[in-house]
Amino acid sequence: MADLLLHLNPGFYFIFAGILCALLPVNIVRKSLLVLTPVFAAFMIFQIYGAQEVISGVISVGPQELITLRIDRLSMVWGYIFCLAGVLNGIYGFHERCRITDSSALIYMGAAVCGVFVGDLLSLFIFWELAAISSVMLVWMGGEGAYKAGIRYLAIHVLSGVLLLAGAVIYGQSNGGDYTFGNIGIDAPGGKLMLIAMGIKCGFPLLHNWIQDAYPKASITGTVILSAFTTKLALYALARGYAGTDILIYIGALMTVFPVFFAVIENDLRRVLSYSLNNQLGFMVCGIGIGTPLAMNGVAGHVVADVVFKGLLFMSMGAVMLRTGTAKASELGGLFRSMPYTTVFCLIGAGSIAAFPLLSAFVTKSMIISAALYSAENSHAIKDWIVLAMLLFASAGVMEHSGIKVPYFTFFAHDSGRRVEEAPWNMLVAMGLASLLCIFFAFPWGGYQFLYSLLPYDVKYHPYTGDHVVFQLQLLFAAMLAFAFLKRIGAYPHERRAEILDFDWTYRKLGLGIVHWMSEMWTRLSVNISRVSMRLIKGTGQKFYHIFSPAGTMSQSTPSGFAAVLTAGMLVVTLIFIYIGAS
Amino acid sequence: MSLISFFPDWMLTHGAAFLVVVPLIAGAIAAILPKRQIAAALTVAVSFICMLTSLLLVLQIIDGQTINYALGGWDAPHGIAYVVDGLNAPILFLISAIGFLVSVYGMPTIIAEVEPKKRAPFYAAFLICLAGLLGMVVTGDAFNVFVFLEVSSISTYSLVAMGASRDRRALTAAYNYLIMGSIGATFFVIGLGFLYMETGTLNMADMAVILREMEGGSRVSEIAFGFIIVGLGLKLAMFPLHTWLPGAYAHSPSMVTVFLASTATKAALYLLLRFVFTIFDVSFNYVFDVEIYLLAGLGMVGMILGSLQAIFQTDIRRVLAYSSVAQVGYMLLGVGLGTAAGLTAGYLHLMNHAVIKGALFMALGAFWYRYGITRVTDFNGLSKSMPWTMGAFTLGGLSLIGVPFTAGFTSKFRLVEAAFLKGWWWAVAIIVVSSVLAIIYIGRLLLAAYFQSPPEVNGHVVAKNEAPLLMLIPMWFLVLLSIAIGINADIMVDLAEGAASVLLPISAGATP
Amino acid sequence: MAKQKSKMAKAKLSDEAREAKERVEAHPMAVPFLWLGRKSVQDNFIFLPLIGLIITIVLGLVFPPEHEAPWDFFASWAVIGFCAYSAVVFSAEPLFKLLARDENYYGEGSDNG
Amino acid sequence: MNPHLLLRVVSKFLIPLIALYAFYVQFHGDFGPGGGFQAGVILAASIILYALIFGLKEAKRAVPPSFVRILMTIGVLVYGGTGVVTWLLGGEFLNYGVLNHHDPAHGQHWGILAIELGVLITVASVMVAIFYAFGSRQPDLSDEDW
Repeated sequence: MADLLLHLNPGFYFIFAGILCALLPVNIVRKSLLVLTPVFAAFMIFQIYGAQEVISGVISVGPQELITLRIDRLSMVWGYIFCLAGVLNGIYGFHERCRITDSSALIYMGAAVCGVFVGDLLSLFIFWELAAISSVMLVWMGGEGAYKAGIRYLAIHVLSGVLLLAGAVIYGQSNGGDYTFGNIGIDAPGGKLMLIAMGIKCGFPLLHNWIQDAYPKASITGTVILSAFTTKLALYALARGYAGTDILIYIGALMTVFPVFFAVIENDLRRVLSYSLNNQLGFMVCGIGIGTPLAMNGVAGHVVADVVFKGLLFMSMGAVMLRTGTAKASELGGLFRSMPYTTVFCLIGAGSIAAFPLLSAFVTKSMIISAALYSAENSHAIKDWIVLAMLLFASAGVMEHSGIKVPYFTFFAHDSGRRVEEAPWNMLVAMGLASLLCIFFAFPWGGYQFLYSLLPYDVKYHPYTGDHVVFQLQLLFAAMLAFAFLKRIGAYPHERRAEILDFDWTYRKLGLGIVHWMSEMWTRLSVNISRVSMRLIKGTGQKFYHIFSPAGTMSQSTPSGFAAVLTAGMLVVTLIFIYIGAS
Repeated sequence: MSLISFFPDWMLTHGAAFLVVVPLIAGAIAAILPKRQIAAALTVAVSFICMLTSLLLVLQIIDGQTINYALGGWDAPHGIAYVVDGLNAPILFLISAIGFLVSVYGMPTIIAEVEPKKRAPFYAAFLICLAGLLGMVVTGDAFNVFVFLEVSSISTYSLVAMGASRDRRALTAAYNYLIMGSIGATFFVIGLGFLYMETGTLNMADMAVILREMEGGSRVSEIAFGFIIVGLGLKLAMFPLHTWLPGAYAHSPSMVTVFLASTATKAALYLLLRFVFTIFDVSFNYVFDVEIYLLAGLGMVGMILGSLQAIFQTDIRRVLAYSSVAQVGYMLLGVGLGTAAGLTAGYLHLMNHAVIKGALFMALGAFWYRYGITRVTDFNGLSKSMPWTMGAFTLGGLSLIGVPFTAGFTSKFRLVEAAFLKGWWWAVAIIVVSSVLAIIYIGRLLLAAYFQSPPEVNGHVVAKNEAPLLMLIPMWFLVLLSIAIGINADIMVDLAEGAASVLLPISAGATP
Repeated sequence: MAKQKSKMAKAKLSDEAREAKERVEAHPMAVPFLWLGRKSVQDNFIFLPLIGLIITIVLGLVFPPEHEAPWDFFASWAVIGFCAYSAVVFSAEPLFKLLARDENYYGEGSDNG
Repeated sequence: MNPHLLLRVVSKFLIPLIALYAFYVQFHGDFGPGGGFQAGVILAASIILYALIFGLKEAKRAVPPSFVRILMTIGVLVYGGTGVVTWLLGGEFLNYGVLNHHDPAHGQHWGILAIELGVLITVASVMVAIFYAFGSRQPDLSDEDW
């Protein structure tokens, strides 16, 4: 039995628990499942994974072998952080009484964990789609506006899954039926399709809109849960399959930059955080593109840090939303008076994402930037320096939208006059834990060393060198100074309510418009066609009816005489066949 | 086999003859029994005994054995031999098991559908029909086949005609059936005559050997083959020769409809297999030609046209009757494929279809029994007035369509697979189209039953009135069986593969 | 001069009055930090990053960068930070004009108020 | 004055002879041409002749339809019963050889006689039954018209 458990993908525990939750009417049991399952799964990962890569749980489906369990140093990091996020989310959602959220959240987490731990592309596809389908429930729990966003979300993710499957099949077939998920590379057959599939889930530029569309519309806990898994699963897939693919460097760099501009004008703070999420993903995609051990370590480490601090930020915004009912910057302000703990946690999160020394991103993001710097130093190519510059620009940008804008407009700024209660205890506990982790991961005496020991490659890197600390602080202080200065001279724009157009305009407005236009045209056209076509359809139907209906030619109770003749005819036909066959 | 040890030794040696003789004698006795109840009890008992006996036969042949029983102690080729092998044993079991279920099912319906005076003769005819069907499957003598074919057919004509007290049209249907059936039997016997002329023997195994020695024989055996194919085609309702079937199914008593739909055409199909593959051989050019073009082609035409006709019917029994024509098409396609996979699929579909159609017609009989429903429009709200029966009908209907986890799916899927293996893509397309048509004609009924409200009589919604337990139990047994096959078809597949291996022994070589 | 002083006093008074009012409403843990809401504090916040910046620029001379980018000089990161930040903020206005639409633009209603 | 007097007298004389001949054909069946089927038809012919001459009513009184129906069954039972007896004696179905355990040839004789008797009974009664069935229909023409 115990042996069996060692061959079981830990993600299945989540899925089992999720199915159980769907049936369980007892809230407290569901909540404990939500918290305990990740703990247990993490324990099982610890049990299964020694030091060597573990491959087991092979299931044969027809001619195909599905590897349902493969843990190595890369996937282990994702597995642990997903479990950790699961625990935090479980605590965070403790106050909520919603069976659908609980079960779909568990299944969704399970799909993500399974997806990370499977060893072949077909299984990956299964959990890829399962994650999409289960998570759309979380979007839909967000209420009215969420339905259509959920549909779009689902459509895009299913499309991603289909692309993945198509690519996987092409890839597997060209490999002689070997679907093992290893390094694929963009030049492999089907490689581009799969890259696009992962790109969709990762939020590549122009493919990113689902994040900003769906996440802000999901329920409060839903957003927090969503932020941790989907994109990280895609990152894992990229890291596994496309490490060192050059184009990812530029895509990643672009991804870090463009969300900054959207974030600054966006009013809905959860949307701001979604753009910020996109921007962080850019750093990691860029790191995967660089692909050196240091960069990959940076990616893995930054995934860990990002899940925690981005979760923390979403949590704090969720708490605000729970109490005030809105997450719009224009409606908020001065909340530090009512929610001091949340304020502190949010500030820690903001500091982490902005990479202040002693906070988590400082020790992880810097690995990616350093890797970019080293590769630029090695190649001396202009484009590599441009990439580095973009990353630095984006670091300042992060400071703008997540480091300053989110906490400032929520908790300080102009007092909105809202006096609300502090967040519920469970949210505070979850945020507190996340904050502690943010600090712990960057703790110079044992903290970051622990984090680094989990990372997939053995590379020595010291984040706390004097120059690093100093120049990072320089950057951040300069950014803060610019903020204060601009605020002072009144150049800093006011928050206004608006819908900001993004690339999704093409399908939400342009595409829809084209469809409307075409359907309009079609209606007009069909008015003219309809008479002809109706006559045609009616005619055909009637003809069928005449032939086949009970009174029709085919079904009239055939007179025996005719049937006898028919039989004779049949005999003739048969004999002709026989004659032809025999001669 | 531990199950065999439950049977007396005597049964092991005489089972093959016992299977035919018992219902025959019992039929004769039933004819003069004064009371319906006794006749009914006798029928149930006899069909149960037959079921056990045929089960025994199946158990005996399951490891590839063949049972030869020399009737009267005269050995084959001179005497009549009863031969049980992998091909006919499952059919024997199918016929006798359906016979048993139907006789249980019939206990209430007969009271409603047959005049009191005719009930005992009805049971007699039923038992003789059972004996005829069993005999025609079990016998290894070609002329004996004809005899039993006539025994079963003549009793069937009278069984159909006994629906007259329910619906006078049963008489014309029976008459039509009589004419057509006689033509079929005549064609068959003419073919046998030619074959006897060519080979000088009536024993099937002997014929097969002689025909192979002659490498297919002369024009005489070719003509014999043509007559036999057409004669059997008529009996099994091959597409253009199916005209007798809808009438016979639609107007006979429910019990007879169920029995006919599940067994009669299946026995004829068995004979077709026997003649095409073992007596003749697909290595003969003319046989191959007929098999691959005529049987498969007509099968596919039947699949489409039969389904189309089913869609436009207003009488529910006719819907299912035309669907049977279509389903026979599937089996013929399997036969026409001629590969081991195709034959396995066709044979599997034969058995599955018997189960499915049996369940469906049982449900229709129950609808008639309670509400006198014969028309599609009367289905409105049946799910509320007869939930259990409608449930059975629904599951059966899904199985007929071929929804996964039902018997219909397993056999259709195998058929598709076999067609793929052979490279007949268009056949796959036709299977799919036919299945879509099946969705339409079954879906039409289900929609009415589930989404319309029950009709009102005098301002009151008709009361819920479930079918009696004696009808529900056999019905649900078949339905659950079909689901069970859908979930795990191993036993059925084993049997079907056994049958296919009888038809295509490795030594004879598979068809190209 | 006096007028200005009285204005300042008035502002201070209103700050105090407001804080007194807030003290009743605010979360107990927030009470010691209510001064953060004062206008003077917010106005003078600018000195905090300024001082920090000066210190780090000085420290930057002590700890020279180990890996230099081609554009590096002694306060380059500060310049990058300041310029990048300002660029982002200044781009907001034209971008907003370009991209902002009514909240009901997609016809799906404004979510969560 | 009965118009069919002559017929009646002659047939009264002939009918027993016909019946007797039927049994001759039956028992001679295993030596010469003949057997149960022919014998049954001849026997039935005698009854049918009786019915033709003396009317269906009379014939039905002499040979009641219910009796005919039972005879049909009895014939089949005699046939089948022989087979069952051979079963019980340990042979195959209808293997008459076992009927006499001294000499199988004797057994064959007995068996075939029993079988033929069953056939005779069934065929004769079925013939009569068919005749009754057709004869019982209301005639379209009255007796005077033909």
